[in-house]
Amino acid sequence: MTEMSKVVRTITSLSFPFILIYGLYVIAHGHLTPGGGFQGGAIVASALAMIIVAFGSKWVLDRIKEKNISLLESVGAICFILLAFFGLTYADPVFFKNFVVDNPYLFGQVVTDNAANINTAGVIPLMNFAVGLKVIAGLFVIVLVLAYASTAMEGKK
Amino acid sequence: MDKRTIIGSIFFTIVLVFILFAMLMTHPFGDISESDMDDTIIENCQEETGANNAVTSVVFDYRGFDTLGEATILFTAVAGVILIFRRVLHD
Amino acid sequence: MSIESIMGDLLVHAPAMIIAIPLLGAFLTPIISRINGTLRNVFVISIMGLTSLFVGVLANDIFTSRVIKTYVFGGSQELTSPVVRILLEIDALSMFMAMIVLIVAFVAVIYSWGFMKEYTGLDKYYTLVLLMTAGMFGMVLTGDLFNFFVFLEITSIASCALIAFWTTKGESIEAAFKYIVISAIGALFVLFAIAILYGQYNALNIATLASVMKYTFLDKVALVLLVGALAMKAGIVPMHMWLPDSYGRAPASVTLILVGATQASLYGVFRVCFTLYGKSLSLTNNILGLEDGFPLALGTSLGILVVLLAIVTMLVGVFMALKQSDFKRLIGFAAVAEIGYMMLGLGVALLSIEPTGLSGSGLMALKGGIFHIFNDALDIGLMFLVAGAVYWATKERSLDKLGGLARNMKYTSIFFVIGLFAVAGMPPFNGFASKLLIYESVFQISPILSIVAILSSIMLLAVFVKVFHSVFLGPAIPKFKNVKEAPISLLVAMIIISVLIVFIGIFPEMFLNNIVGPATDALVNYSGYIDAVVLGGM
Amino acid sequence: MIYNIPFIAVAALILIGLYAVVFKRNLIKIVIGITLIECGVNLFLITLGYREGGIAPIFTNLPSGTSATMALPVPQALTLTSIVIGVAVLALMLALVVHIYRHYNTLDAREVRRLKE
Repeated sequence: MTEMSKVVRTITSLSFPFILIYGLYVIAHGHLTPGGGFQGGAIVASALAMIIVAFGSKWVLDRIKEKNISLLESVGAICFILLAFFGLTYADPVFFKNFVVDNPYLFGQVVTDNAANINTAGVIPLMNFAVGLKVIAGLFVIVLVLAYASTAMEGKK
Repeated sequence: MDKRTIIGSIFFTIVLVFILFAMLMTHPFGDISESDMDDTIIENCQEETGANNAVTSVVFDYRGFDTLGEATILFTAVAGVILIFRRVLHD
Repeated sequence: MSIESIMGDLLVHAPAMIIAIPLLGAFLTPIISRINGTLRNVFVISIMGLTSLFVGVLANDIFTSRVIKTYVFGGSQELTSPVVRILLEIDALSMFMAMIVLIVAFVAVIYSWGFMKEYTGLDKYYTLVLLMTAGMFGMVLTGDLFNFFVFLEITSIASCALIAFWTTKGESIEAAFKYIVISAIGALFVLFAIAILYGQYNALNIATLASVMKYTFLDKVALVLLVGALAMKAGIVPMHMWLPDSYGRAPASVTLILVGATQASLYGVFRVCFTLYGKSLSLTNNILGLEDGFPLALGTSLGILVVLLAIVTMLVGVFMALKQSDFKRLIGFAAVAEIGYMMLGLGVALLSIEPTGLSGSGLMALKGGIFHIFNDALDIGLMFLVAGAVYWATKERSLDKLGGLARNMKYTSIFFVIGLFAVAGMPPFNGFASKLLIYESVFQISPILSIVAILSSIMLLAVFVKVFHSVFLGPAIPKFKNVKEAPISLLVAMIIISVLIVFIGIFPEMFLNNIVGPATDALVNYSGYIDAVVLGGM
Repeated sequence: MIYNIPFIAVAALILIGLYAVVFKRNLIKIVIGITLIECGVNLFLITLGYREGGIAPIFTNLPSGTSATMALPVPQALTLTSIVIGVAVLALMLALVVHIYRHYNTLDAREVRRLKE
């Protein structure tokens, strides 16, 4: 895919940060409002897909290698499964235990008065971040590789 | 009529009958007879997980293992796509 | 911390670790393979070793004490009612399948070391192999229907990508596309059936569903969809065409794991028929009279259908194998025929299921079918490994162009002979024991079917003898004068499987009593499976 | 009867998708058919979770003490999982179709037949 006209590129650059922030907001508030790691990740990935469409996949691949993005995805997946493994190290150990809940530290509070308190839900927000990172990287690399491959193959014909 | 069309027609007709019957016999929309499991989750999710969003508490806590599988599937797809296009990417 | 407490902890968490460790290994592999290729191979083998430690500990416990183990994710281990969390439920059959998966995956990884050396993209290859292993472990160990679906999808996506490994050839891509279409549709029907069950009973746990099953019309629809979709994924006629295609075009090490994945789908069929629907089928089967306007109960008619399809599967597999000229594709059709034997065992068991449970010929058939799952994985697996070794040495897959290889590849041809006799069910090897059980039990239902089964086995022997003659014997072909024996890792992989084949062939009774017997009992005893999870039992 | 429209939509989506998979010759159309079946199954799952007069199962800023009926949360979680699985399958299928087009120069299923019987 070659790059599109200047109008498209400018509007893409303008709207990109807003979509990015909205996606990150959805990821961060996954345990309070509708949304979560997958949904927010998909929003951010769609912003990145917009960049690929506007600037062309070659432009993107020149700046970031698909190997590194897929490494980022591995990191997200490792964070997620390590959070599950950490459940084994606490009292009453179980794989996938929500070990952070009900302690005074980060994300540890338990509220029952329906207030929108972001400092709750234990391991869920952490898992949301891990999954969010994974989904952003995963969908981005899928779109990037498919776009680049179809362009490269057309060139060969 | 080649072989594929004939086998396909038989297969399609069987599935058609099954799905139409299944849809006719399903309970009316919105009228749920059994909801033990979900009611337990709705009642307990705030105390047990601390999350106000019951869906998220199901996704990451009660059925967290499914989510691990789901994340794995995305990982698998990425690995598969890169594997398939490895020659195109590294020319 | 004493040794006992550590062993106790290992045992308690072993079910989760069997799935989690290959997953963690798969996530780590892309990072480790950036450092060094050899380090990556060592890492993957050590992950497999760690997994086999857990499998060994758990299998030892389950086959000696014969209890059903459960593992609840994320909560206290005490079972609540209703069951809201995902749980793994492991009985002897699950453990039996997990052993097959472990053997197949371990051997495949060892085999890959030498076989895949010269290709690129190996980091992703090993990642996908580990993911596929984890997916198969999940399928056989889980006690939750939706979880089963998720792992089914992991297995099929990973295997599809691996089938397409040789992307320079259009045929591999075509085989992979066929495979993904079949498995996507199959998996979606499985999901549809799960949704039907969930909508009625608001439960996803297999034991809970089995205990509250009312066997309404919708349940019957779900049963047919589940059995149909999973049998399609297991490669039964008329949906068998993807199987020789993908078996024939995947790298040999991948084919070995694919055999395991097919068996895992077959395990799903067994589990659905005898555990999820065990109570309903045994209470309604063989009762003459009108049931919902049908003259036969659904279980009986399903049994007849499965027996007929199994016979057709055998015949189609054998006759198609006769006229193949591609080495691996021929073995793929032989694999189709072997699927027929396992399905035959299942069908006979379904026919003879009774309100008092399963006994006599039905039990024997089921035992034979389950035993044959293990034997098929080993026998067909060994044949594919030999075919892979021949391909590695000659880069040639057509039977017409191969010949006289026994001079240069002595060990490989010995392994082929072992596999040949094992697949055909000759006495000193393992295939004989399980096929004999199937023949005997089928004979009591209908002698003709039994004769057809024996005949197709003999024809398999003839097919493979012909292959042996054309590949390994005959005049030396100048092109293959300098062919070398397969490298050490290929030989080690083949030795492991051959030793198992000979061992089981010499001591079938021991294997039957200690491993297959408990597995069959666990499958037939659905109330035990339910009691282990549902409070207050049935 | 108006309430059963979602189920009719489910049946329609699945059958249209199946029709495309079985009878269409174009590989892209087959892929579209599989996606349609998947949409139908997802719709079925999510409709199973609706409860008459229910609200979304989220407690945030719900007035304390109110006991509203809530829709079932589990089907929503299952649908989320199933959607992601669908994306993965779709990505892999499209990647394969791109490759098939490169090797065979066609998208007609009748001509993509180097693997004979």
